Amino acid sequence: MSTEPLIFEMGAPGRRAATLFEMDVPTRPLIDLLPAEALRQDDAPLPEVSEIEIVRHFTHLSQRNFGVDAGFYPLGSCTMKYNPKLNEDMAGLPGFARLHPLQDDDQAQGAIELVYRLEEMLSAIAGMARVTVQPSAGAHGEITGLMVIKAYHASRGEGRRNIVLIPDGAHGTNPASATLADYEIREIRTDARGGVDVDHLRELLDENVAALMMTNPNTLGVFDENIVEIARMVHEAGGQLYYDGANANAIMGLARPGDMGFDVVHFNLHKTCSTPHGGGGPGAGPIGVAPHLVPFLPGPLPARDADGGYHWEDAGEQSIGRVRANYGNFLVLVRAYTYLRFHGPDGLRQVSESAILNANYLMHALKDLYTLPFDRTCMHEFVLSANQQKARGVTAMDIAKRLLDFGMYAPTVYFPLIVPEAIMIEPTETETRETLDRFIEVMRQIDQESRTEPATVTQAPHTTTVGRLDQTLAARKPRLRWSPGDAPRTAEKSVPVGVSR
Amino acid sequence: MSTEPLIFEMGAPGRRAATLFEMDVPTRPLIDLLPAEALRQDDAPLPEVSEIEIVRHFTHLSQRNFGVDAGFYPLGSCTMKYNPKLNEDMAGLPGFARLHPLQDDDQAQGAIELVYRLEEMLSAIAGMARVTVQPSAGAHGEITGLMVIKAYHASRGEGRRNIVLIPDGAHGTNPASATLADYEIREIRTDARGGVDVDHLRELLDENVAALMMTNPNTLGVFDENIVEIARMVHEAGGQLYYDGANANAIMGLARPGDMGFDVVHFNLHKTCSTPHGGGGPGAGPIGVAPHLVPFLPGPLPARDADGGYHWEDAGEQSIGRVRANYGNFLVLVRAYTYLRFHGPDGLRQVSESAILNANYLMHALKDLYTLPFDRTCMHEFVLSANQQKARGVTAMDIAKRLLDFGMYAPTVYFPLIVPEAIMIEPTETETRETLDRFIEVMRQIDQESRTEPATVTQAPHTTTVGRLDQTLAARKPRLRWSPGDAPRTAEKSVPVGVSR
Amino acid sequence: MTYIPNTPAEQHAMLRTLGAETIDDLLGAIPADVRLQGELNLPPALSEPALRRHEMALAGKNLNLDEALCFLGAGSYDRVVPSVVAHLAKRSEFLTSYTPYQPEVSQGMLQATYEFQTMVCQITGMAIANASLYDGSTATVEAALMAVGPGGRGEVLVSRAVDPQYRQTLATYAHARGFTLREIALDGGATSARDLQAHLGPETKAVIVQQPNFFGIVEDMPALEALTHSTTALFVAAITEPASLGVLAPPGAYNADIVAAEGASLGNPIGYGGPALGLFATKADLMKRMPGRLVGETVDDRGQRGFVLTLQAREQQIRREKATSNICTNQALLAVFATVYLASLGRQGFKEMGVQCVQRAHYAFDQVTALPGVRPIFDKPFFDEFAVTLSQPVSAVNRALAQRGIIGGYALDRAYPEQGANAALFCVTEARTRDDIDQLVRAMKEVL
Amino acid sequence: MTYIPNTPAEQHAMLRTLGAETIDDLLGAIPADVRLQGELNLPPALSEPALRRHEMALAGKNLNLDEALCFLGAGSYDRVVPSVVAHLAKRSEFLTSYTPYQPEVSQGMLQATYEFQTMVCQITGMAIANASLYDGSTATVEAALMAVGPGGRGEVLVSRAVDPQYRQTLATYAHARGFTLREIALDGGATSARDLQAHLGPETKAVIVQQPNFFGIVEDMPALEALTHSTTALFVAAITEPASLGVLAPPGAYNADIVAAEGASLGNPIGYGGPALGLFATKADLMKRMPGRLVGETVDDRGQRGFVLTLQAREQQIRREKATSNICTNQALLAVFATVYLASLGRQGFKEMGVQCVQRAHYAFDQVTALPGVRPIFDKPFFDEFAVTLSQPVSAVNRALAQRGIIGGYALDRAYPEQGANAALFCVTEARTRDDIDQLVRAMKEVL
Ligand SMILES: Cc1ncc(COP(=O)(O)O)c(C=O)c1O
Ligand SMILES: Cc1ncc(COP(=O)(O)O)c(C=O)c1O
Repeated sequence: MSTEPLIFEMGAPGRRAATLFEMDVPTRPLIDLLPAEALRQDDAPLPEVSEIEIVRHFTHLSQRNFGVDAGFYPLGSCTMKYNPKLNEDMAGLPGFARLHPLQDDDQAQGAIELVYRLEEMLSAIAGMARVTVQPSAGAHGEITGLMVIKAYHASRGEGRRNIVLIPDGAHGTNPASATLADYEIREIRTDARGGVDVDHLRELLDENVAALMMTNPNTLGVFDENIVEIARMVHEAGGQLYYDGANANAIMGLARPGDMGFDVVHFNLHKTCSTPHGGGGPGAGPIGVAPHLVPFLPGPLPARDADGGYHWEDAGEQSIGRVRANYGNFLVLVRAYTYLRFHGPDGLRQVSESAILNANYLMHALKDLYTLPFDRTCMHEFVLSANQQKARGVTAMDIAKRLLDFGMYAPTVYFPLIVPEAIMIEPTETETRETLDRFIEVMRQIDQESRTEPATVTQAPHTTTVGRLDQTLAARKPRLRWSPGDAPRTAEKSVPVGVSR
Repeated sequence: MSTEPLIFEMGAPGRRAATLFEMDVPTRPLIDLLPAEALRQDDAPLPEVSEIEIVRHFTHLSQRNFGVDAGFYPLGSCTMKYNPKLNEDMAGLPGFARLHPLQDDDQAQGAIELVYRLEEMLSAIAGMARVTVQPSAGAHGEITGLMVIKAYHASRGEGRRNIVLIPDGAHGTNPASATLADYEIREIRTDARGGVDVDHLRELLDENVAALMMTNPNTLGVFDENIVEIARMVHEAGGQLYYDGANANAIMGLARPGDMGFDVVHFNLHKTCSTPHGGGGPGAGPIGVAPHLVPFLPGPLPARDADGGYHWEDAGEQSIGRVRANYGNFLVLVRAYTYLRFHGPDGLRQVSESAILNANYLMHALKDLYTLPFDRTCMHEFVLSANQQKARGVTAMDIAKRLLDFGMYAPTVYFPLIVPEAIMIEPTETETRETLDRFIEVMRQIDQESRTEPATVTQAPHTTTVGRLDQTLAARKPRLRWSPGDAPRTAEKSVPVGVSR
Repeated sequence: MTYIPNTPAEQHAMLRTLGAETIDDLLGAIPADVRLQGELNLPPALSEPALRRHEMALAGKNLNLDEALCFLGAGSYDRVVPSVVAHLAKRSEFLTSYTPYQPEVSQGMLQATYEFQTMVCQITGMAIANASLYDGSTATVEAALMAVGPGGRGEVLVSRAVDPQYRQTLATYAHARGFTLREIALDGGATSARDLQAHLGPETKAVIVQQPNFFGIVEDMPALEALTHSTTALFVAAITEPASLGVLAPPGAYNADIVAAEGASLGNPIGYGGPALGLFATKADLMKRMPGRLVGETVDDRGQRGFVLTLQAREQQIRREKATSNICTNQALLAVFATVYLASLGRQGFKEMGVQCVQRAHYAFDQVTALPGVRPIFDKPFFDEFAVTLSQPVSAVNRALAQRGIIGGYALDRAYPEQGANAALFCVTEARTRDDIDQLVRAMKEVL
Repeated sequence: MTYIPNTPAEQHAMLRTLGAETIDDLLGAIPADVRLQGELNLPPALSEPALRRHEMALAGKNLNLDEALCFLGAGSYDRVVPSVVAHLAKRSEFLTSYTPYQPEVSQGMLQATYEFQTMVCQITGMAIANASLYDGSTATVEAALMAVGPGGRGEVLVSRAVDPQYRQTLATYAHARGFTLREIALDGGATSARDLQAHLGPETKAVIVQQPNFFGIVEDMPALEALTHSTTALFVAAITEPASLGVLAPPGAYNADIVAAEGASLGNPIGYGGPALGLFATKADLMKRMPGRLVGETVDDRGQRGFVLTLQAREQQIRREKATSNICTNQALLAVFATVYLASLGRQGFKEMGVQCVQRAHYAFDQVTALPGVRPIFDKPFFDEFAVTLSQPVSAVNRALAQRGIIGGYALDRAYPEQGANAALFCVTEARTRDDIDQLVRAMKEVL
C-alpha cells in the first residue's frame, strides 16, 4: 500500500487488544475513593483497535523504515555500525530488564558490578581517572561535563570564567550545551589543514575562558596534529579541555583523550559501542574526567565494598549533584558492556583501525569526482563538498536523496557548516569491501548523472514509498498531532489507484 | 534491490560470524583420536560470510516474504489466523525451550504437566476419550490414526479390512496417508448439496472397509447434515470413522467430532490454535480417539501420579509403538496450550462462531459475481468457481495473482478438485470487517477487470518483487541447489538498472 | 573478537590501493607522544558464548521482578505489558535506524512518533507534545528552563512532594543555568497552598507540582493552578505514574501550561530505571519555545501524506547556542514502545488500568493498615501508592520480606528524614493481584 | 478472551446483511443431536498476564539447560547458538507465512529454503536435499520407505547401534506399511559387519547405519557400505549429531544413497525434543523418488531469478495416493534457523565446532574414566559421546548430580538392558567448557 493510515483512523468503538488481570479485589465506587473534582471526565480518546490491527500497523510502519540491518548507513558523525544481536539478548535478560531502580543494593549486585566494570573500561579507553555513566546521551554528557568544569572553577574562586571556546566546525550540541551551562560562546576558526586555528585560539584565550570544547578527530574527520600544543595553551590560560567523544570510534586503542590533555570526555555509547540508535534514541553519554575533576562528578557512583560487593555511593560535597533520576540508561549500558567485553583491547583497536581504513578507502576513490576540501589522510570519516555538482545544478541534498534509490541511506549533508555543500561520510568498520565498492560505484554514477541527466538526481528519490516531502508546509502550518476530523494532508495530484504495495 | 544474491554468492575466504568458546582443554591431533579413513578430507564448503552480511541477507529475504502480520491471508483450508505474540513468548521461556528430552521426569514436571493438560483440553474439544500429542503435523496424525485403526481391526481378527473410503473433495494427505498405511482407496462422490453422497457410500461399504476418512465441515466449507447417518452406516459395516481436523476452526464449542460419531480425530494445531505456520511448518497434529482405540495409541503418554506429579508412561502391549522420537513438537504444543488457556470455553466458541460469520459475510457479498457451486450457508470457509471469469479468459490462478497486487495473499486455488477453477476462501475470525470489505471490493474490481481489461489480471502480479515464475523450467530442468560456478538463472530480458529496491 | 567483516588479506589489499602498507601509515596525524603504546588496559575479549554465560551470571545476582513480587513504586512502576509491544517495537527496522533525517526512507519512525505525540496529547489533554526527552526528571528540568526562558533568571517553585530525584536534578541545573529554585512546603503530605501563595511573586517563572505526588496523594491541582495563574508563572504538572491519567483529570483539564512526565512504564522494561522516557506536552501557543524534536504531517511531491521532523529551527542542529534545548539523541525507541502499548490498551484499557490501580492499592491499603504495627501516615486521597509507618525500620522489614520473595516499600527517610526510619511508601499497580497482596500481608504479619 | 477484532455490535450488523439475527441462524446444517449443549469442559479463560504467570510457573518446575550443565546427548544436543539466529529466523515475515504456494510474495522463504537445501548438501556431501521432514526418526522412516518403494515389500536392515527411538519408529511404520525390519547385531559397540553380511540378501532394500552411532562410536562406514552395495540395497546413513560432519567424512564421500538426519541442533532450541528438523539428502538419480518439498531455481516473466516449489508431482497435493510421501506441513521455520546458523558458523566455524566436540569429549573421557568407580565400556573411536560403567546405578548418580546443578548421562539400560543399570552415555559438545567438565568430574568424585 502506498500509505499507511494513522492508527487513529483505524479501529471501531469498543475494540481493544490488551487484557489485564481480572479484577479480583473488592471494589468500591471511584467517587468514594477520590475527590470528584480530581476525576477524569472523558476517557482519554486513545484508539480503539484490536491486536491484529496493531500488529499489522506497526509491521507496515517498520516496513517503511530503513535501518542498518537493511543496508549501508554512511551517516557521518553518527557511527551507524552493525548492532550486534547479542547486545539485545543480554539487555533482555530478566535479571537486568526486570529490576526496579530503588531495590536495595544487595538485590542488584550484578547490575552495580556491571556498571562499575563498565566505568573502569571506559576510563581505560579514555585515559581518564573516573567515569560516570549517568548522562543519557552525548548532549547530556556535554552539559554534565560543563557543569563539572564550572564547579571546578568555582571551587578555585574562578567563577568569573564565563566563556567556552568552540571550533566553528563543532556539532550544534556543543554551543547549545554551553549556553545551557550559562556560558558565552566564542567560535574558533578552522585552519587550512582542517584543525583548530592555533593563532585564533591564542587570540581568544584569556582569564575568562572556562573551557575549550572540541572533538578529535574533529567533524572533518581530521586528527588535530596540534592537540598537545592546544592543550598546553588552554591549560596555561587556566581553562579546561572538553573532549566531545562522538568520534571516539577513530581512536580506541590508538590514542587516549587523557593523553592528549583533555580533562573531560564524553562517550556516545550508541555510536561507538553500537548499542544501537533506536531511530533516534535511547543513547548513553558517560563522561570521564581527569583526577582533579573527580570530586565534582554527579552522583550516585558505584563503589566496591571491602568484601567484594558493590553499592551506590552518594555524591560528595563538591559534586554538582544529580543530573537525572536513577543510574543512567542502564539497559543501554548493558549493551555497551557487552560490546566492550566481546572486543577486548585487541578487538577495539582493530575496530578503530578498520574504521579508519574504510573511510580512507572511500575518500581515496571519491576525491577525484567530489571536492575534498582538506586533502589529508582522514580518520574514521571524511567530508566532501558537492560544489562541482552544485555548479551543474545538483546539490548535496539531491545527491543524498538519489542515494536512497540504491537501497542505501544518505551521508550527513550540510554539516559541518564550514564546508559548502558538505557530504559527511562515515562507513564504520563493519562494512564489507563489496559494500564500499558499491557505494563508490553509485556515487560515481550520480556524479555522471549530474552531468548527463541532472533531473534524475534533483527529482530523486524515485523508488521510495514517499517522494520528497514538503518541509516548508510542515513548518509554516505545523500539524504536530492528529485531531478528530483531520483529513490526511494530500495534494490534489492523482495517485495511481488499484496498485498497492 | 530487485533480487537478493544467494548467500553462496556473498562473502570472501576467511570471513566468519559465529564465535565458539576458546579452546580450553588440552588438544591432541585429530588423527590420534579418530581413524584417518573416517576423517573429512575437505571442509564442508559452507559460505564464508560475516555477521552483518548474514543479518542483511536474511533481513532482505524476510522483506521479500508475506506473512499474516503483513496482511490478509484468506488461504482456504489453512486457517491463517492471527498468531498471538504471547504464544511466542511462552514457547521461548528457558524452562520450555532449554529442556533436553531425555532428562529425568522429575526435572521436567512442568513440561509433562503442560502436555497432560493440553491433551485433556483437546479431548474435551473433540469429545474423545484420549489424545496423544505425538504426531508432528496433520498428515502425521492421519497416518498415526490409520495405524491405530489398523491395529484395532487386527486385534479383532479383522485384519482383512484393507479399504479406506475418502470423499472426492478430500485433501491429498488423506489418500497419501492411507496408502502409507497400506490401504486401498475408494473415492466417494460428493452429492448435490456438497456432502458425502450417501447412496454412493452405501454402495462402497462392505466388510473390507477399514475406515472412512472425512472432514466436517468438508473442504467445501459445508457441514455434512447426514453425519449421524453416515457414522451409523460406517459403524454398522464394521468400519471406523476418521475425522480430518484441519477444519476444526469451525466447530469448537459448537459440535464435537466424538458426538458426530467419529472414532479418531486429528487436530492441526498450527491452523486451529494459531501456533503459527512458520512458512510451512512446524506444526503439530495430535490425535484423539474413542475409548475402544485408546489401547492402540502410540507411546509414550503423559500420566499423573497419585501424588500429583507427572511422568511419561510407556505404551501398552497393544500400542502401535512409537511414531517419532521424543514427545511431539513440544514448543508448538506450548503455543497451542497458551492459545487454548487464553480463550477458555466461551472464547473458543466465539472463535468458531466468528470464523463462520466472517466466511458467510464474504460469501454473501461475492456470490453474485463468482459462481457459488453449492449455494448454502457455509461454515468457516467456502469455495467459489471462477468459471464465469474463465470464460472471459481469466483463470482462478490469474485472480489469485492479481490479488497479490493489493497487499493480500491469495485464496487457495484449484482445490478441492471437484470444483472447476476453485477459489477457496477462509477469512478466519481474526479479520476486521474493514479487511473483509476491502477484500470484497478488490474481488469486485478484479471481476470488473476480467470484463474490461483482462490483461491486467492475466499478467498480474505487477507490484511484487518478482513477476510470475516459470514453473515449467523449474520442473523440466530442476536446479535444486546452488553449486560452485552456477550463474543465476535469468532471461535475456532487460531489467531496469540503477533503480534499486 | 570483532564484527569486522573484511579479513586481514582484504584489508591489506585495500591498504595497497591507498599506497599504504600498514594501518600505521594512515595514522601519521596522531603525534607520537599521544599515540598509545601497547594495548588498552581492558579485560581480554570473551567469545559470544562465554560472554553470554558471564552476563547471565551477573544478571543472576540480581533479584528480578519475575522472581519477586514488587511493591516498590516511587517513580518506577511494574506494569502489565502485553507481548505485542516488544515484538513490534524491537523490529530491527526501528531498532537499527537513526534519527529520521531522511524522511523518504524513515516514514515508519516518523509516523510512529507522530502517533506518539498525539497519544501523549490524548492522555494529558494537552495541545502538543514532543517526540520525547531523556526521562521525567530532565523533562521537568526542561519545563523549568522553558519557563525561565533563554538567558533568563528568576525563580522556579517546586513542591516538596515532587519526586526527590527530580528536585535534586532541578537543583543541579538551576545552579548551573542560573535561576533560583525554591521548595514549597508540605501540608499533611500534599503541597501547601498557603506556602505556595507565600512564595509566589513577580519573579516566579514556574510552579512545579507532581500529580499524584510522591506520596501517591492526589493534589488539589485546580487550586494550585489558580494560585499560580494569579501571577505570570507557568503551571507545570509533573507526572511519574502515567497510569493515573486513566482516572485522574488530565493536566489539560486544569489548565496546566506544561506537562513533564516519566513515560517509561508505558510498555518499556523497567530496566533498573533506564533508559527512561521523558514526556513533554504543552499549550499550542508555547510551541516555538518547546524543547525537543517534533514530527509534523506534510505532503510529498507525489501528493501523498508524509511525515517529517519539523520546526527544527528551535533545535541545536540549526539554532546552535540559541536553541531551546541542547537535546539531540532522545528516547525515540521507547516512544515506539509506548505508542504500541497505548494502542494496545486503547481507550478502554487505559481507563481500566487506572481503575485497577486505584482499587488494588486501596484493597492493599485496607489490608496492610489493618495489621498491628502498621499505621497510615496521611489521610489524603491517593492513587496507587500510600505511606505507612511500621513498627520496625523499613530496611529490616524489607530484608525479611526479600527472603519471602517480596520487594517491600520505599524507605521514606531516604528523602524525607523527618518521616523516620520506619516510614514506607507502598505501591500497588494493576500488576499486583489479590493473591500477591494477600501474600504481602501475610509476610508482613510474620515480619512485624 | 479472544483475538476477534469485531465487536458484538459489528457482528450483529454483519449478521443482518446476511439476513440473520444470531449466529445460530447460520448453524442450521449442524443436526440438533450433535450440536453441543452448554460449554466445552475446559478451564476458564486466563488473561494474558495471568496466563504468563501460570506458564512461567510451569516452566519454572523444569530444570533448564541454562540452570544446569547438561551432559546428556543421545540424539539431542546442547549447542552454542549465536544470537543472530533467532533474531533473523523469527522475523514475523517468516514466522507467520504459510507454505510458499504464491511464490511472487514468498521469495524470502523460498530462497532461504533453497539455501538450506544447498547447505544440507554441503555438509553431507550429497547431491540433493529436500526442504525438511519432521525429525530424524521419521526421516529415517522415509529413507526406508523410499528404498522399499511404493507398494513394495522386502526387508530393511537397521543396525542395533541406531538410536533406539528411531528403531522403534521404523518398526511401527514397517508393521503398518508391510515391510520387514531386522536388526543387525553389535560388535563391541559398533555394527557387526559379519552380522550384516549374514542378513544381506536379494530381499534387502536398505541398510541403515548411524554415524557416529548411538554410543558415539565412529562406524567403519566404507566397509559397511561396500557390503551393502554388494547387493541392490540402498545404503542409508542416519545422523543424529550433525556437528560430526565438521570432522567426519560426509556420507557422500562413502557413497551413501540416502542421508537421514536430525538437524534440530543446528541453531534451533532444544525444546524438550520438539519441534525437530528432519534432514533428507540423496543422490541426483533418486530425485523423483524423494519425499518432501523441494524448492528450485527458475526465472520470472521479467527475466529475474526466482524460486518456486517444484517437482510437486511427487507430492500428495498432486499425486494423492501415489505420492512419494504423505508429508505436507514440514519443519520450514526450523530449516531457516538451521540456514542462518550454518551461515553463521560458515566453513571455518563448522569445522571448528566438530573439532571442539572431539577434543572436549576426549578430555572429559580421560578425566571421567580416571575416576575410581568408572570404566569405559567400549574401546572404539568416538566423536562426542562415550559409554562408561559406573559403580552405582545411573539413576542414583543422576539424582545426586542434579543436586549439584548437573544433568548426567543417559542410562543405557533404557534401550540396551544388557548393559545394566550402571551404564551411562555421556555427551560433551562444543558448549561444555573445561570448567564445566571439571565440575562434572568433581561432582562424580563426590557422588561415586
Ligand atoms: C560530533 C557530535 N557531538 C555531539 C553529539 C550529540 O550526541 P547525542 O546525540 O548523543 O546527544 C553528536 C550526535 O549526533 C555528534 O555527532
Ligand atoms: C483438509 C486438510 N487435511 C489435512 C491437511 C494436512 O495437514 P498438515 O499440513 O498439518 O500435515 C491439511 C493441510 O493443509 C488440510 O488442509
